[in-house]
Amino acid sequence: MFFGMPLTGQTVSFFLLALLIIASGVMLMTLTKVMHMAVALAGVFLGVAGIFILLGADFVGMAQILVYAGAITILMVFALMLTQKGDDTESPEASTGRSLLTLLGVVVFTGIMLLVLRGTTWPYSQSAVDPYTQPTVVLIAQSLYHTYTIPFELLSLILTAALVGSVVIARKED
Amino acid sequence: MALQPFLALGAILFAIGAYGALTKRNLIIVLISLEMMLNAANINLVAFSHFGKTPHVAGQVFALFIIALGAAEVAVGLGILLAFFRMRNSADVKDASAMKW
Amino acid sequence: MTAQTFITFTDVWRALGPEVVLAATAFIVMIVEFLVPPRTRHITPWLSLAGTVAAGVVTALQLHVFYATLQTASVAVDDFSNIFMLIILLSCALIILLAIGASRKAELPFEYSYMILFATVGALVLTAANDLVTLYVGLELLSISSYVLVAMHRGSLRSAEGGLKYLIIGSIGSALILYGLSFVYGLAGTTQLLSIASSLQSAWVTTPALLYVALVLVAAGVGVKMSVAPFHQWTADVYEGAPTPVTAYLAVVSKAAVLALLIRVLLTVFGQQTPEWWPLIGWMAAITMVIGNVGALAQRNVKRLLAFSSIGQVGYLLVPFAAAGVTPSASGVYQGLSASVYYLVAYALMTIGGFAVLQVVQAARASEEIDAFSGLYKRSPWLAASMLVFLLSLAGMPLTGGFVGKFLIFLTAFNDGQFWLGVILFATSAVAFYYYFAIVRAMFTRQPPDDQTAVKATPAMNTVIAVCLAGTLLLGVLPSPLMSLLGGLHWFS
Amino acid sequence: MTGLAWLVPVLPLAAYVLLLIGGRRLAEGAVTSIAVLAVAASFVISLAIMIQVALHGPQPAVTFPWLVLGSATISFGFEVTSLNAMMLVMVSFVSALVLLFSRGYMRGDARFARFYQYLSLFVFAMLGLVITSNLLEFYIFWELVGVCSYLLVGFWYFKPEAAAAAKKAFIVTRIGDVGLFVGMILLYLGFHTMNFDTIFYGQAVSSPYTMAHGAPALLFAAHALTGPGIHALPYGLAPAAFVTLTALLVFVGAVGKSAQFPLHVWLPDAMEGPTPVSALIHAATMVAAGVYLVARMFPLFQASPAASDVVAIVGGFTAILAALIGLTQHDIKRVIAYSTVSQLGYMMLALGVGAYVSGIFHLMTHAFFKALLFLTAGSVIHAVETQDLFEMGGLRKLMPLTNAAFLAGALALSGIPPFAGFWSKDEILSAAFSSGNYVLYAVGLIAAFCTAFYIFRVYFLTFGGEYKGDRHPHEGGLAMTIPLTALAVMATVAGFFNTPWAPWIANFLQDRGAVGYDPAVNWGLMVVSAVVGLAGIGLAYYAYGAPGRAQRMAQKSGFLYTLSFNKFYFDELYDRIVTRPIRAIAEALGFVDRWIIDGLVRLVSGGVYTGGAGLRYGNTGQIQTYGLVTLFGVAVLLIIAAGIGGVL
Repeated sequence: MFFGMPLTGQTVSFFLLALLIIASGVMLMTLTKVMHMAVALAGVFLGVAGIFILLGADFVGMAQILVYAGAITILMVFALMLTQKGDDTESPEASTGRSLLTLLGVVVFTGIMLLVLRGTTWPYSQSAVDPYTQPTVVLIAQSLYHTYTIPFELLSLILTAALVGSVVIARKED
Repeated sequence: MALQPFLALGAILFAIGAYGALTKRNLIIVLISLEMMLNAANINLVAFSHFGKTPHVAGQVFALFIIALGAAEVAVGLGILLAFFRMRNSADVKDASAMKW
Repeated sequence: MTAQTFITFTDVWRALGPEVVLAATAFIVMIVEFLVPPRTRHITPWLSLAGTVAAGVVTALQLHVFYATLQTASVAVDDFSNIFMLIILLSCALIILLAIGASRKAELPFEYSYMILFATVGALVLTAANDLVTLYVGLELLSISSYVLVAMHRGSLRSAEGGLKYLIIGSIGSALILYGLSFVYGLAGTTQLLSIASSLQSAWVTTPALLYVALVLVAAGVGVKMSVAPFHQWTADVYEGAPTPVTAYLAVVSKAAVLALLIRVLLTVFGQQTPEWWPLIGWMAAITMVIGNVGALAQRNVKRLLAFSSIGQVGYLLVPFAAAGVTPSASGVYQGLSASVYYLVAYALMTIGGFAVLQVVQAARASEEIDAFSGLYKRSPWLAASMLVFLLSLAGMPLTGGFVGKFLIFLTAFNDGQFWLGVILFATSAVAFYYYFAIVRAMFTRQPPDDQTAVKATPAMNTVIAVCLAGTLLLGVLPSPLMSLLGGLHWFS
Repeated sequence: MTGLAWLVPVLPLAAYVLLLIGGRRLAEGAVTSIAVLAVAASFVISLAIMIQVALHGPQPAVTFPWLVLGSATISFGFEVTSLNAMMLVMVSFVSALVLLFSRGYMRGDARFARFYQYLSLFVFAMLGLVITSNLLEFYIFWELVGVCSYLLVGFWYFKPEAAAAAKKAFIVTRIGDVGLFVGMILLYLGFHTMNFDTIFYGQAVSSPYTMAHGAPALLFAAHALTGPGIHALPYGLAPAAFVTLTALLVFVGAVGKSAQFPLHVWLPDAMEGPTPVSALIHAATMVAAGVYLVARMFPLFQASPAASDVVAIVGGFTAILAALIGLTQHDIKRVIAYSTVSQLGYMMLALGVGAYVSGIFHLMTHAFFKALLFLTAGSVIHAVETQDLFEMGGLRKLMPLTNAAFLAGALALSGIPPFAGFWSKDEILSAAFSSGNYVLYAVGLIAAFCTAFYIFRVYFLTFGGEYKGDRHPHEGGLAMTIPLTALAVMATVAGFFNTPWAPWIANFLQDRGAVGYDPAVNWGLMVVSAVVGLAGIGLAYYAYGAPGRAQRMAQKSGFLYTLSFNKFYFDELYDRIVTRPIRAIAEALGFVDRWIIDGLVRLVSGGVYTGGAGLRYGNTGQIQTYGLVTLFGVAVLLIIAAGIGGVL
């Protein structure tokens, strides 16, 4: 038993992944060198992808790796390097007073969330069996073209707007 | 495995993201922190999709939508950031304070 | 798995006619904008305007015609969404006309003519969404397009800074909403709002705390989006940085859409458990009214002043809703909705009108300070008189739409026993006179600057101002047409 | 004729529109003609209406639906009762004269047409307020009157004091409006209607009636407390508590508009406006609107003895307070302004003790003689170009007509028979006495004494002695003297409209039955009132009548010591026992009024403004600080949520 849970491969991998996510997240908050931050960033996103896969959402996990761990991380690293002025080190940090205040707020937030989560009794079947009858890709595809057609179409509008918008804003004066 | 650990992880990640968004001075890190908050919500969604009352793929689809939306948000964010950087020659949140009072 | 019923175009059209029209227009405008030579680009906003008007006509046609809530389309076509859509489309049309009238390409490049349509599609979806995913996607469509719109003034540091601030705080708001919605989804096991309402009934007994947490997270996120105190601080900065037509858009369309979202989500998802948490909304409304109106007192920049004033107005809009929930009854809620919507229409007209005058003055004097209005009465009596009416309406003077709206809200608050909200409303609008007077005094009693030439507005701008003026006065003098329209709506069924 | 009653307010409105469109291009004479003719026409129609009401009784309200709210309908319209028929005549009469007077007073002002434009709008609003049949409509006109007052008081906006006074007048009266508005909404929620007659009778009355119809107070009390039309009262209030609460809230509105304690602070400051404005809105019309409101809602107050007592006490206190403050003012207009506050207190006192007719009668006579006093003061100011009493003097010979007019007004104000003020003030005092409110009677009597003193102090300082200035004062033109003459005549004879042996106004107002409390004639009290007034005048004459007296006495006392001793001694004694304490009290009150009550107003507004500045500088421009505030907001909400949810 581990934290009241049976010590299975799933549990172990969850804790490893959680450790990875939290450690990378904390590192991201404290590191200052660009390359280190890039690694930490990838760590967070990959860890989340791992969690997805652990939860049986293999397609979402893959998408997470592709979009976040791949595209967005690279984009961010580029942006970091692009906006860097000369040296490799990061700009100075926020004032400690505000950081502490923020920390306080965040701790209160997390504390209450955890308390509430712990105090909640979950009425659901905590089945270990794989709940999905078909491969998730199939299920996702079906609901995308059935239940979620409208938001799916709307998403195309968002992507267009974002694409055109960022070009409009970022391009040089004409 | 139970549901709570995943939700707890989500809460912690959300908090880390919030902390980063509110304290980091580099605008890019702030953007990344915002994405981490979205990721935290995604963990919740996928966990509920797995452990939910009636396990259903809806949560995963929702998460997919969020991933796409996150990418769009990052694109716009970087676009505005670039415009800002070009004029102000800085990517520091502190420098985005021409308008106040 | 049973046979899938795929959604047909008829379904989509019946459910999303206005959105389809608007989105199609957006793409057409975008292509036209790409293809035509720069000299003829000025026609693109007119195309957008035509599309908005067409969408408005489509919406008006489906008023009172109730299509069963379309499960497959995950939207609800009811009069609640219709009336909000009409307000949004009307405001959007006026704002496009305002942007045309401003005719300062440097401040707002022609790309706005389709960005604003994208944003408006999102706003429309928000009012009708009946599914968490649709709802959130609609919200993001509105938000992301708005970020772009705010930052659109190329070469302006303030605009870029405003865009950045809006993006950061707006994303925090979105994340809060999403995080809250994820719990709603988890507890209900579905994303359909109506199914959620039924499946949450037991959850209120077993897991109330988590539901309250979810509610609070959603409310806080919505609070950020429509600048409810204490989540309002970004408002003045962003409004100041954005090009004036975009500011008007944020102040009117964004708020209307998010208000619709708030009302629908609260009523359908959390409506089971009203009395316990409803006072919270009342408190937020009260704080918002006070902070918005008091905060405006010390402002010298008219745009920031109007930003704070719009925060206060959001408080007013929330009052009937906050009051109606205390004694939940269908008729009470509908009465509250009528009051809110009436005030929203008046608010849209007077705010857009006010920003239109501001835009003209700003263009003439290259300043947004109150001093820029000095002697406006001498330089343009028409503009000064219109601005006077808009300000009096915002402050709630009789014979303007603002008064009737406030009166209805006041009545609702008292009717539902929330007299303290009514009293705060009245007291804060008394404070509001103070700062609106500053502008009025500048316009009528200060000497104009050396430059005595008349301030000229373009015909489009004059049209916007005239429409807003006529509407504001009409709502104040003859309230019965709109009231009987609202009284005849089948809000949710 | 009553069918044409809507014309009464509409004619000034038409004049406003005409002046708005063409005012700038018209000559001063044309502008004056338009405005004066319109209001004069209103006056003629009002007079015809009043005669018709006197002959055939009041007419039912003419209404049309304005706003449908669920099952209830708010309708707008107008009606003619004997009360508002009288008010129409009074308002249009005084307005026409003031408009005419302004022709001379405002001659050559750069914004002459604008002035007439505002005045016409004001007259429209005031007449509309009087004629309306509906509480909401009443409130709308009430606010419109306030806006016009803002415009008119601040007419010379380039004077900073005028701009400040205009703002202050507007904001302070708005504080009162909160009460009126809340009371109005409560009444609506209780009775599901805004129509006066429906509120008071439970249903629209189809037959001609007036508020003065068959003991309406009792009817209303029966209706409000037990009537079948009654709905569940808001907040589960008991009927009696509901009536008292709404009556008090309505009274708060009247307190603001009629400058009663403690919201009287705006009226003296409002004297920064042009003098005709003071004559019109701060004597005859706008400030009277509060009294009119209480009179219009009289059944409501009659149904609540507690609210009536409050009205009487506030009125009495205001009367004495303002009269005492008036004793020491140096500015001629401020004296008259405090006098107005004090006289309005009398009217409230009358309505509070139930003397409906006396209150309205005093409202009418006061309108005449106070407008007269303001206009003569305007004439004086116009002539000597100062408002300081101690820089005037000797105008009796230089401006004989103004002198006579002022004397008529002063005698009327002091309550000297047979001038108008005597009859109405005496009625109020005897009502207070015979209704058993002896304290209020005494207060009223002392205030009457002070009134006579301070107004004759003004008279002697202004018109007596020698002129101290270096200008050449002379009478204004015909436009100024005609109104003065007309008002002087009214101030002299208006009292005979309601003498004990010929109570025409009482009969007119109560032609369908008694309303309120009508005191019996008490000749003894009449004599007392007259004597007190004469005593006040005598004291004023003693103190200010002959300026060189003190020096002369000092000279004489050197060789006629014994002869002058007694007199001198008496002088000292008198000074110590009477004059100095009163003066000290008056100055202390003036100090309290100016610094403490006014200071409170300023403190509140300053506090709010500081809050605004604080909020402004709280916006640091740092988006992360905003985010931090948001985070704390979320945290607090979360704690609340967890608390309701039972986890914490």
